[in-house]
Formats: sequence, structure tokens, C-alpha cells
Amino acid sequence: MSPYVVVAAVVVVGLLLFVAAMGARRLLAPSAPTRAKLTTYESGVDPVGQGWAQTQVRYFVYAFLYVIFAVDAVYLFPWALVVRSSDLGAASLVEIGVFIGVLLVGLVHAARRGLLRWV
Amino acid sequence: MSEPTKPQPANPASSNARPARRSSGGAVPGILKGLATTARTLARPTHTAEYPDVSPHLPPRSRGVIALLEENCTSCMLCARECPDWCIYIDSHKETIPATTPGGRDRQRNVLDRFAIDFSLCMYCGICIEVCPFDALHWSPEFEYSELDIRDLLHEKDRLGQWMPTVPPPPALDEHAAEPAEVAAVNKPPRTARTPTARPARPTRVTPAPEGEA
Amino acid sequence: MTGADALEVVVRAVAVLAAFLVLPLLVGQTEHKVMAHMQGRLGPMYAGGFHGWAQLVADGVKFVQKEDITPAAADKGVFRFAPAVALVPYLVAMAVIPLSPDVVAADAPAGAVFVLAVTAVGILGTLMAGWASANKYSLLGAMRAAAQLLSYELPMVLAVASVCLAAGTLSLTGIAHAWSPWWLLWQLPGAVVFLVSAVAELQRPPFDMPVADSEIVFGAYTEYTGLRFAFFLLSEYAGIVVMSLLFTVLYLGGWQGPLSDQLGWLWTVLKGFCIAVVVIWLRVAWPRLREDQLQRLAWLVLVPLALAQLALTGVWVVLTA
Amino acid sequence: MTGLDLAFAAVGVVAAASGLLAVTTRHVVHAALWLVVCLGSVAGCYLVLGAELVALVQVLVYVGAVVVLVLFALMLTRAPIGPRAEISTSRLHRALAAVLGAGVTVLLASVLLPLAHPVDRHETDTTVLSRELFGTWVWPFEVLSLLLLAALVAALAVSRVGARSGDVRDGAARAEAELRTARGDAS
Repeated sequence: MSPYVVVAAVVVVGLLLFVAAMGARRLLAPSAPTRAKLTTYESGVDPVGQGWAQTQVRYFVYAFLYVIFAVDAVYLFPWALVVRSSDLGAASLVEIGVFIGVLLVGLVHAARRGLLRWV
Repeated sequence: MSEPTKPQPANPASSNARPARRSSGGAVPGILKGLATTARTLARPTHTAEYPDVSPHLPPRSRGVIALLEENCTSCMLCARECPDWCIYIDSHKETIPATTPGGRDRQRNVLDRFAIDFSLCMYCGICIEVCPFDALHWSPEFEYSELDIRDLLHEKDRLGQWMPTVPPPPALDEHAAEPAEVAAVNKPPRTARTPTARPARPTRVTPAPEGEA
Repeated sequence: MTGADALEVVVRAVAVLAAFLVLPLLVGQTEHKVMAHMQGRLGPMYAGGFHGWAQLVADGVKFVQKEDITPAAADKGVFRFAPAVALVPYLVAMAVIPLSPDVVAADAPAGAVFVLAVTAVGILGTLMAGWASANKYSLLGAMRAAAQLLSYELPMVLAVASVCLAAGTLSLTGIAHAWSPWWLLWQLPGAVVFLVSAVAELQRPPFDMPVADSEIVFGAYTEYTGLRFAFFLLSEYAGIVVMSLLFTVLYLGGWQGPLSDQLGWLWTVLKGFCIAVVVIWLRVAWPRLREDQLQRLAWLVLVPLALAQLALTGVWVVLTA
Repeated sequence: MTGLDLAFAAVGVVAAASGLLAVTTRHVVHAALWLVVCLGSVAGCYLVLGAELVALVQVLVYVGAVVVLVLFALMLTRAPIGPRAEISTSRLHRALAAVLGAGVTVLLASVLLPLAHPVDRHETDTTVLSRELFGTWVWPFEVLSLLLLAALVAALAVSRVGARSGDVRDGAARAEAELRTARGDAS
């Protein structure tokens, strides 16, 4: 039996936990909504404008860097399985070294551009 | 990489935290110091007072509540008039005491009908206690008189009197303190014949007395 | 699948759920107490009698009875479902972490990658919560959280890859089997990187910029009340449990220790508990980092350090293989 | 019908349904979230078919990272919550898209369904996959790093404008531009 069957069961159990907890809340918690209670919280003053707003582009750079490097990093895991083999070990070390080295150029590039600095 | 933020030192928000870090002896010692301090506190006994279970140890002059010694009150209204937020209410009427000796004069005295302090207004400044010439008001360390309704914090004279037994005795005088003015006046050596040495000293000895009384 | 198999699956899943509901409470109570004593306080003393042991149970009961408010401006469906998305990944992650070779709910062949992948999904819960609240604080908090989680996920992935490399397997049980005390020195930089990234992933102080209560109230969770809010808190503490146990399995040899045949699971739990205490300790000892410091630490310190560790591990393994 | 068939059908149906919802929902962010469900269930498909590492990479990279990137992109736009006229397609376009989608589905189904048979599960050992990757397919693997580098540099070049000019100046520039268009409208 695959361990992933258990994983799937755990996902189901987790969702059941959420549903059951919400059921318990429905039974036990009061519900008395008022207009003021349902307004957006802005430290006590009436909300100004909409909650959805454009945000800084900066965050986008980090997300992009992560995507690139995550794609890079997932190849390290298969590498872990072959690095001890006599025929592929040393060769794969060089291969992965080149692979990461090329991407490191990108990180250095980003750092030199000043994109990793906040201010 | 061009530097658009040239006047950086003028802008404290954008300047790095580096100078501050240097003053604390570097990042790593600072980090370790934080860990060491918290670990040391963990090993030491705590400071928490478990209040409802263990009664707190109050300092001798703590201001808990104002107690009233009703016999001393002459309804002179000084306290009520000096109170910054007007939280003292006094009602009184005059009573005539017939003369005790035949042909003597009838005397009048104030009888206190009501003395109340609204502790929802009181700000515990203690001015009423300071101004009372007859020592009718006293600080009591009693502080557990909360109420569920704010209107119940208006306490009448019988309740104020109940706190009187909790008033601590006045602290003993410091043994090196100057004598109270009255005592000094009584103990003053009787006037003797004028001597040339005593003369310049007298004015300086007389002047402190009125200051002490004031 | 036969009936016996089905029963086994159910028993395993329920056991994971039980651990998920008990261990975070233990960590939470430890946090109450350790934090209090580190600040010269006593912490909760009344609920349950002895030193307030039932404080978190009482909190749970209280949370269930609180009114659940969905703001009028919110995107209702996403808002209501976000706590589940934040919570379930940690539950699933807990399923594959072995306490001992026998005490493991699902011994996945690629357990190390699995835990990383699953915890990465947890970001979505925060992001959904922050976006669906239609609140400016929440949106700011969600953006910060997502940026931080992404930035620290990378050094963590690299550090775990280094361990996998050292062990030559992706299975968590295999890694703990391959562990030897020499790893304590050899994998030390990776361990530090992992611990720092784990604390940052959990958004715990000093990396709690996304919820910085003095600036953006409570970040993505500002609009949440009652049980849904409690679910976010539970997911944070479940996260501490998952990360501490993962650290134990990866860097401290899991169940290895005296009498590991009988008491292996106890060793894992004890070591994990010590790591959890360290995580709590960091919260008490250090102030919050600024957003720019956070990102600089991740990209200019942790990533190069993790890559150096990776190079060290790779070269050493190839040389000694 | 085995349990594997059932599992595959289940995740497949979830993937298809969530994919459909992703393209038909009128909330941009909901579309991204349905995409998460879709990608996650595709990972489930991989898992059922025995490709463990591929499934986990799918979750780690796509669900964890790409979707966060998509959501970031949405948040950088104005992320409207309700149906909005300027981004909604017209009825005609929608009808055409539905016809086209249905046509492609029928075409694919008519080609693929005759080939369908019970799930053929190759339990792909991750070690075998690794050997292939670092032995046979090493050149594509190395070229991939160059591709990623090119993508990174290009993306940084694109996002550089916004990242370098600070918020204040950015906002000022935008306000200025708005002012200019307003004046242009008025004149």
C-alpha cells in the first residue's frame, strides 16, 4: 500500500476537522451582525477607499528570483540520489556546479543592479 | 549602479542600521547578549505578585481610599472647595447647644448630615487630606472597593468611616528632625537678663517658628 | 484495498490528527510558560488548576463561542476557506515525519521534498486571507508574508538538499538512518540556515514583519475573529511542531540515542521539543527585523551560505564515495 | 475498475473541473485560485501514475511558486473583485470561445479515447530518473540553466524601472500622467 494513500486520507481528515469545527462554531457561537461590526477595520475610523490597491513592484522581484531558483533547487534532489554512484558521481558534481554557477551569475547580477537592496 | 540617494546621511530612515550595530559591539555579540539576558531571567525567580491569592505588600504611604473620621469634621467645607474635580459632597446644619452655665451664652455648632466622596470622579490627588485643618480625612491603603456599576462608587460617610480602622498610624518622627513648633515654643528657655552674646542670636531663633506653624 | 487496509489507513490518519491537536497545544503552553519566565513573569496560573495547564484548552473553548465575523467588503468564500488552506498543509506535513522507523504515518520515499512542497502551499492560506479581507493592513501583511515566505523557502530548500546529498536519499527515515554525530559539525552551516529559515517561514519573531502588530495590526489576520482566527494560530504552532521535528530528523539524527530500539520516538519528540524551545527563545530574545533587513538576510547571507554548504557537502561526498 | 482507476478518475475530474472554473470565472483572483486547485490535482494525477518526484516538484514549483507569482502579478494590477466591463469579454467572444473549446475537446477525445485503457502504472523510481537526467539528458539540463539565467536577467530588466524609482516618485509620475490626460480630455 502506497504511503500516499495515508496522505490522501490525512487531507480528507484535515478538511473534515475544518468542517466539524465550523459546525461546532455554528452551534455554539452567537451571531448578531450589525452594520458597524461588518465594516472593514481601519483602526477605528471609517474605511477610506477600497481595500484592494496596487502594491510595490519590489515584492515581484523576490517572487521572480524565487521561481528561478526553485526550479534550480529541485534538480538538487535527484542529484542526491546519484552522487554516490561510481560512474556518475564526479561528473554530476561538475554538471551541477556549472548549472548552479550559471544561475549564480543571475543572483550576482541582481545584487549588482541593486535589486536586492530595499532602499 | 547609479546612486540616486546621495544625501543619505540626512535621511535617517534610509540609512543602514550599521552605525547602531557597531556601537553595541557587532551583530553576533548583540544576538548572543539577547539570548544570555533572557536565559538569565529564566533562571531567576519571577516578579509576579499573585494578587487575589496573595495580598500585595503595600508601601506605607500608598493611596488606596480616603477615610473619614467623622468626629473631627466641622463641616468647614474646605475640602469640598479645594477638591479639583468637585467630588466631595457635604451637607450640614447648625445646631444650638444651650448654655451649660446659667446666664451663659448659647453656642452653635455644625452637625454633619452628609459627607460623600464620588470615587468615580476622585483623582486621588490628596488635596482634601492636605487642607483639612482638623485631621478628619486620611489616606487608607484599602483599595479593593470596586463596584459593578459606576454609580455605586459614590460612598457616604458611614462607608468612609468604615475605612478608618485601616488607616495606618502616622509614621514616627525622625529622631533627627527639628522639634515641632509648639514643642519648641514650650521648651524655649525662659527669658533671662540680656547678655551681649545672646542678642544677635535671638532674631534668627525667632523667625523659624512662624515658618514651622505655617 | 481490503477492509483491514482501509482500517489501517483510517487509524493512521486519526493518529496524525490526534498528534496535530495535542503537540501544538504543548508547544503553545511551553511558549506561555517559557516566555513568561524569561520576562520575569509566571504566565497563566489558573485554568485547569496546576500552573494553568489547561489555558489553551480554555482558549479553544472561548474561541468556539466567539462570534464569527465576515466583513461586508470581503470576498466571502475565499475569506472563509483561507484558514483551512493555512492549516491542512501542516497536518499533511506531520503525516510524513517519522518519530522512529516504526512510528510514522506515511513513510514517503521522497519525504524531504514532500514536506517542503506541502509547507510551501501554506503560503496560499495567508495570501488568500490577506487578499479576501479587502483590508489595507491585510493586503500589506499578505504581500509581506508571501515575499518573506518565498525568500526563505529557497535557503531552506537548499539546506535540505544538502542533507539529502549527505545521506544519499530523499526519504526522511533514510536520512535519519544515515545520520552520524559527525554531521553536527559537517552540516552545521546548513542547520543554522534551516533553523533561521524555518523561524522566518513561521513568521515568528524576529521575522514577524508580516503580522507586525504595531504597524499593520495583525497583517493578513486582522479581520479574522473566533474560530477562524484560532485556526491561523493553530497553524502557526503546528508549524513550529513540524519544523522542530523536521530539524530533529534532518540534523539531530531523529530517534538515534540510547535505547533507540524501544524509546526511539521519545528521543525524536524530546529533541524536537528542545528545538521548539529554541524557537520560542528567539522570539523572546530578539527584536523584529525590518522588511529590507529581512530580504537582505535571505538573499545575501542565507542563500550564499546554503550554497556554500551544498558545495562542501557535494565535494566531500564525491571525494569520499 | 481498480482503486487506482478510481483515484485517477477522481483527480482527473477535479483537475478538469477546476481548470474549467479557472477560465470561466469572472474574478481574476478566483481564476488564479482555481488554477492552484487545477495544478494541485494534476500533481495528484502524476502521483497516481507513479511519478512521485514529478508530482512533488509540480507542487513545490507550480503551486508554491508560480501561483504566488501569478497572485503577485494580480495584486500589482488593480485586482478587481467583481465583474468589470473593461476586462470582461463580450457575449459573442464567449460563445465563440465555447464552441472552439468544445471542438478541441471533441477532437482530442475522439483521438485519445480509443487509445484509453486501464491506468498503466509505471512506478518510476526516482533514482532511475536521476540517472537519466545526469547521464543521458545532461545537455538539455545544462542548457536549462542558461534559459533560466536569460529569463532572470530579462525579468529584472523589465521590472527594473518600477523597482528603481521609489514609490513617491512613482506616484508623482502617475499623478502627473493622470493630470496630463485629464487636461488633454478637457482641451
